[in-house]
Amino acid sequence: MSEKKNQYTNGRNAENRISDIMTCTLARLIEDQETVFHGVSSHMPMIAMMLAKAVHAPNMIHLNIPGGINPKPPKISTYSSAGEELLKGASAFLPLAEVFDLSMRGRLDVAFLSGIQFDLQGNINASVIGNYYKPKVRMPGGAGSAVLIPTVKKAIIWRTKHDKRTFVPKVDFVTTRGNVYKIVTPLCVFAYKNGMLVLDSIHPTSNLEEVKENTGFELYYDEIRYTPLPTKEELATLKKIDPMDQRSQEFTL
Amino acid sequence: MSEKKNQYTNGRNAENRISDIMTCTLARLIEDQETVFHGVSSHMPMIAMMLAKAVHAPNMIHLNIPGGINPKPPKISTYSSAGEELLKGASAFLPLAEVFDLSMRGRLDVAFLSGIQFDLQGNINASVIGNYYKPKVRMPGGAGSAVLIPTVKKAIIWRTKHDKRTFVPKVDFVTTRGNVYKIVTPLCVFAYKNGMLVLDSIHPTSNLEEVKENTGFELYYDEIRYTPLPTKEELATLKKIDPMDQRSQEFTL
Amino acid sequence: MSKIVSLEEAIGMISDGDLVALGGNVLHRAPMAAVRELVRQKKKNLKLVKTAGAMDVDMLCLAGSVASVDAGFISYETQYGLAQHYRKGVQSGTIKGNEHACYTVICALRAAQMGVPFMPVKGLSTGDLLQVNDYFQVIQDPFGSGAITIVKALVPDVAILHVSEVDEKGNARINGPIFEDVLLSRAAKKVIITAETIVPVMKNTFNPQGVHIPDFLVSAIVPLRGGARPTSCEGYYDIDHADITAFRKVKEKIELDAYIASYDKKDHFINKGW
Amino acid sequence: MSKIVSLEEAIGMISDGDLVALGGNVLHRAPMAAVRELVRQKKKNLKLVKTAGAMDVDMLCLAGSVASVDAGFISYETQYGLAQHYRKGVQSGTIKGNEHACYTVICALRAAQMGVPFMPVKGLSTGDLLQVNDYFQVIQDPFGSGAITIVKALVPDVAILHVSEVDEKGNARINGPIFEDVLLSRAAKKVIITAETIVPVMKNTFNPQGVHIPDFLVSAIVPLRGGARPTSCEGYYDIDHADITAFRKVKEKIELDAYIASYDKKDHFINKGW
Repeated sequence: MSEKKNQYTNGRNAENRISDIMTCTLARLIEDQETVFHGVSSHMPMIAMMLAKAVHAPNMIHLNIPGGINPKPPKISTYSSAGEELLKGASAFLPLAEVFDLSMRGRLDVAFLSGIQFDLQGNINASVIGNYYKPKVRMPGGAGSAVLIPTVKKAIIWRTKHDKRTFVPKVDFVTTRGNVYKIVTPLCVFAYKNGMLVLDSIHPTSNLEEVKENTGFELYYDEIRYTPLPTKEELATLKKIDPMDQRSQEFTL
Repeated sequence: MSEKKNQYTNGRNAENRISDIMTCTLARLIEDQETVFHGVSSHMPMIAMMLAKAVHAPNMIHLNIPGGINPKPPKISTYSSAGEELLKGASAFLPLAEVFDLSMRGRLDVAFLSGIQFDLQGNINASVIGNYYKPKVRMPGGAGSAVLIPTVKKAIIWRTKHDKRTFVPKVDFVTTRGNVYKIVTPLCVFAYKNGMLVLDSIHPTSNLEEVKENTGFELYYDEIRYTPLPTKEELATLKKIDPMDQRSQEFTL
Repeated sequence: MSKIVSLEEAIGMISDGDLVALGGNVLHRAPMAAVRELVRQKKKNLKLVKTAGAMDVDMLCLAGSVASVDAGFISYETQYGLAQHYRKGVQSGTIKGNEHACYTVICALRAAQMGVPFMPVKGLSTGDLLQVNDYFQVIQDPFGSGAITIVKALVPDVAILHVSEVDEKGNARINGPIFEDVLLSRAAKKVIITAETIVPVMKNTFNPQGVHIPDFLVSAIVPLRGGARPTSCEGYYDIDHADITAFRKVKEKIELDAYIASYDKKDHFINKGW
Repeated sequence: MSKIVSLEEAIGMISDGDLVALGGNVLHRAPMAAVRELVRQKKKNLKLVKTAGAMDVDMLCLAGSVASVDAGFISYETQYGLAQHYRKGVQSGTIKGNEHACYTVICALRAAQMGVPFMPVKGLSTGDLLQVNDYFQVIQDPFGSGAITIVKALVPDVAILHVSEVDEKGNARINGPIFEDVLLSRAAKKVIITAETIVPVMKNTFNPQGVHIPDFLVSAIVPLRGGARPTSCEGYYDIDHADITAFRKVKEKIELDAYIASYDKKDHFINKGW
């Protein structure tokens, strides 16, 4: 994993980096005033939240594991999205347990979550490859997914791999299912409608054929739309917010 | 209620005031290191706890509604045992909800509680006289009694009235029952043994006949014992802790 | 849009029949100005929730605003004695007295905070409260440990809390005892804050844990110096003994109106200079 | 009798087979010195509990000290990657990986805090976790709202927490994020504290709410500057990147012993001058 090249940026315009497209796409899914949560291992959505707040959602409420509401971290940690800097400059305190409570009572608007396998029916696997009791591969676990996806208003999945091992005909294990708002990948955005994943938009850096080739289930869509590219303002803001390019961590590590 | 004289002190040695005997008796039921809670309308046990801490239980842990652990209130409120002074000088914070939790998991040693009717079987009524849905008299309610008495290690009841309307053949309503450690009255101390109230000691200011006359159920006892009178040290400490004699509030109001 | 509104507007958000949770405890930091405004606006059939209430609950009972009271204890403590209007209402059958242990109120509110329909309660294992109240049930632990009591969630439509300080967005801080106020702010669908002091921005960015209620949970903010009077408010004032004594003599609704009128000016004072 | 003991004595209080809860979160304020001592003392069959664990859980898995792990997430986050020893243990069947959502760990600990056998959980309403784990059950709400999932209580025999400051009696304060540490201090039967700084008496009598864990809940106090290293401890140090990288290369138990030996002096340093 750690030696892997970023295959998605190979041969593409350096000005349209996939990590920037993904980050901006995640940011735009946030509306002003919304309560928005990210967890561990979540540099990209964390930076997307900061971007949204800076650009179009100034009253967004940033929630996180340490519990700082709307923190102003002096710098972004290289190794964690659950560290002490997320209390700095915060306006109030709402720790993880209470963020979950908030979602349980229907008042969390957005949660960013991930997974390792997804299927057409909107099943998400973040647990194991193979058998649960004696797995072929034990993954880190779904963290908040299993309780947040059923309760949050907009469950937004990001996944920095898009291949047939990730988008599969049938997940090995259903960590949770349904109520997915969008899935943002290096190639496209899926939406969940009428009980199934449909192609919502294709990134301009990709195309329908590439998405098809890398997806293990049939693609459904009404029309072909393209994901809007990052604006100059967004890219400039990203450089300010995330000068060390932590948003690309999952691609470069 | 507010016009009532203190019948128990009439014609008795002023040096052996009933309120002092009761307060000292309550204090002596506390052992060192114990976690001890009092609630609202509880001046007498609150002062008993302060007395115990000053005299024989320096490491007692004083818990209360506002949540100040081992507070050092600059003065005792005249009108409340749940006020802000119980945070002053406290060593830490454990508010009411967590004191209850503590008892629920079996780690509260002592709770002081009251009631308006008691019967031989250890039933306690703090709720209503008459029918629950349309009572003849609606009392304040048992506050913590119904959950604390079944869970605390030593549930200590104090009641400043001892008459046949208080110690009755059968309570009108069972707010809670059983697991009573002692009941301290102006005349005596009851203990709860083998499912019934037994006479534990008679205050030297009273006698068996007076207790009998004022109790609505048969008295059971092994032998007649007398409650030890307050010591000089206890009385001197009480004067320091409670110079305004708040411990006698229930007798004088 | 600013959340800072007049007391009339804030209390205007409450509907007849609402489940209303009141902050504070007995004679401490009760939201009394808001309670008086509920009386002025002639609210009806309110269902009140509080662990231990006193003058707030008693006054609303006299006003005829109350359908039921879910509480563990309703009284003024020893010095001032029993809550006469509450008692009278329950005894005459016009008010339903839903007796809880204080802790079962807390557990019912925790259930609300957690979005679940009930909460298990260890201690309430015996007695008539289990028999006469439909909000308690005894079930068998599905994991096999035996019988356990559960209490039904209480989800307040609105919590009214009087706090020490609040900023213009609604971040609120309570000096002194918190009582159940923080829990209420999580359990309720709407939170109305009256506050002694309004500050432009809560000055504790160094220590966000000093904010007890984050702004996004707050629906309305009323700047109201003295909003807990005649009950106490730590750091601002102790109880007003004369006023409580005066209220204790009020027996009829018409006298209550006169009593409340004496507060009209104070309760509706809008200090543009906050 | 003083609660201040050496790390050896404190960890000596833990028995093989105990349910052990670890404070902190991922690479933040994990009680690493205590974890290393658990390895030195060759504890066996520990059942670990944590919402999100990383190096602490991984190290104990490599040491062969672990029977099961109840957690929502076990990994080092993105930069350092997956927890290899935990994975290997679960994949080979020597360790039982009890997958929770982080929140179901929290709810199971809340049940412990409240002394009840289970806790209802709103969100966990679908998926295979409900099928494969015997600590979840779906029941019908006795009050009629429909199906609700419950999670079985997790009552740790001991919680090990590394804190910023503690006084000689055990009153403890955590600077920066609290994570689940306060909850763990309530849920567990025993609490072992390691602390950066020991003060004679906690200097915050003005604000008792600044104490996160009251002394009477604490069984043992170990003065241990650097007790969370190589994870971070707010106000004291950030992670030790070189050390974590070194540990990430450790593959076998024998290498682990050498790695741990490099900490022996630091972990067992007793500063009489605290």
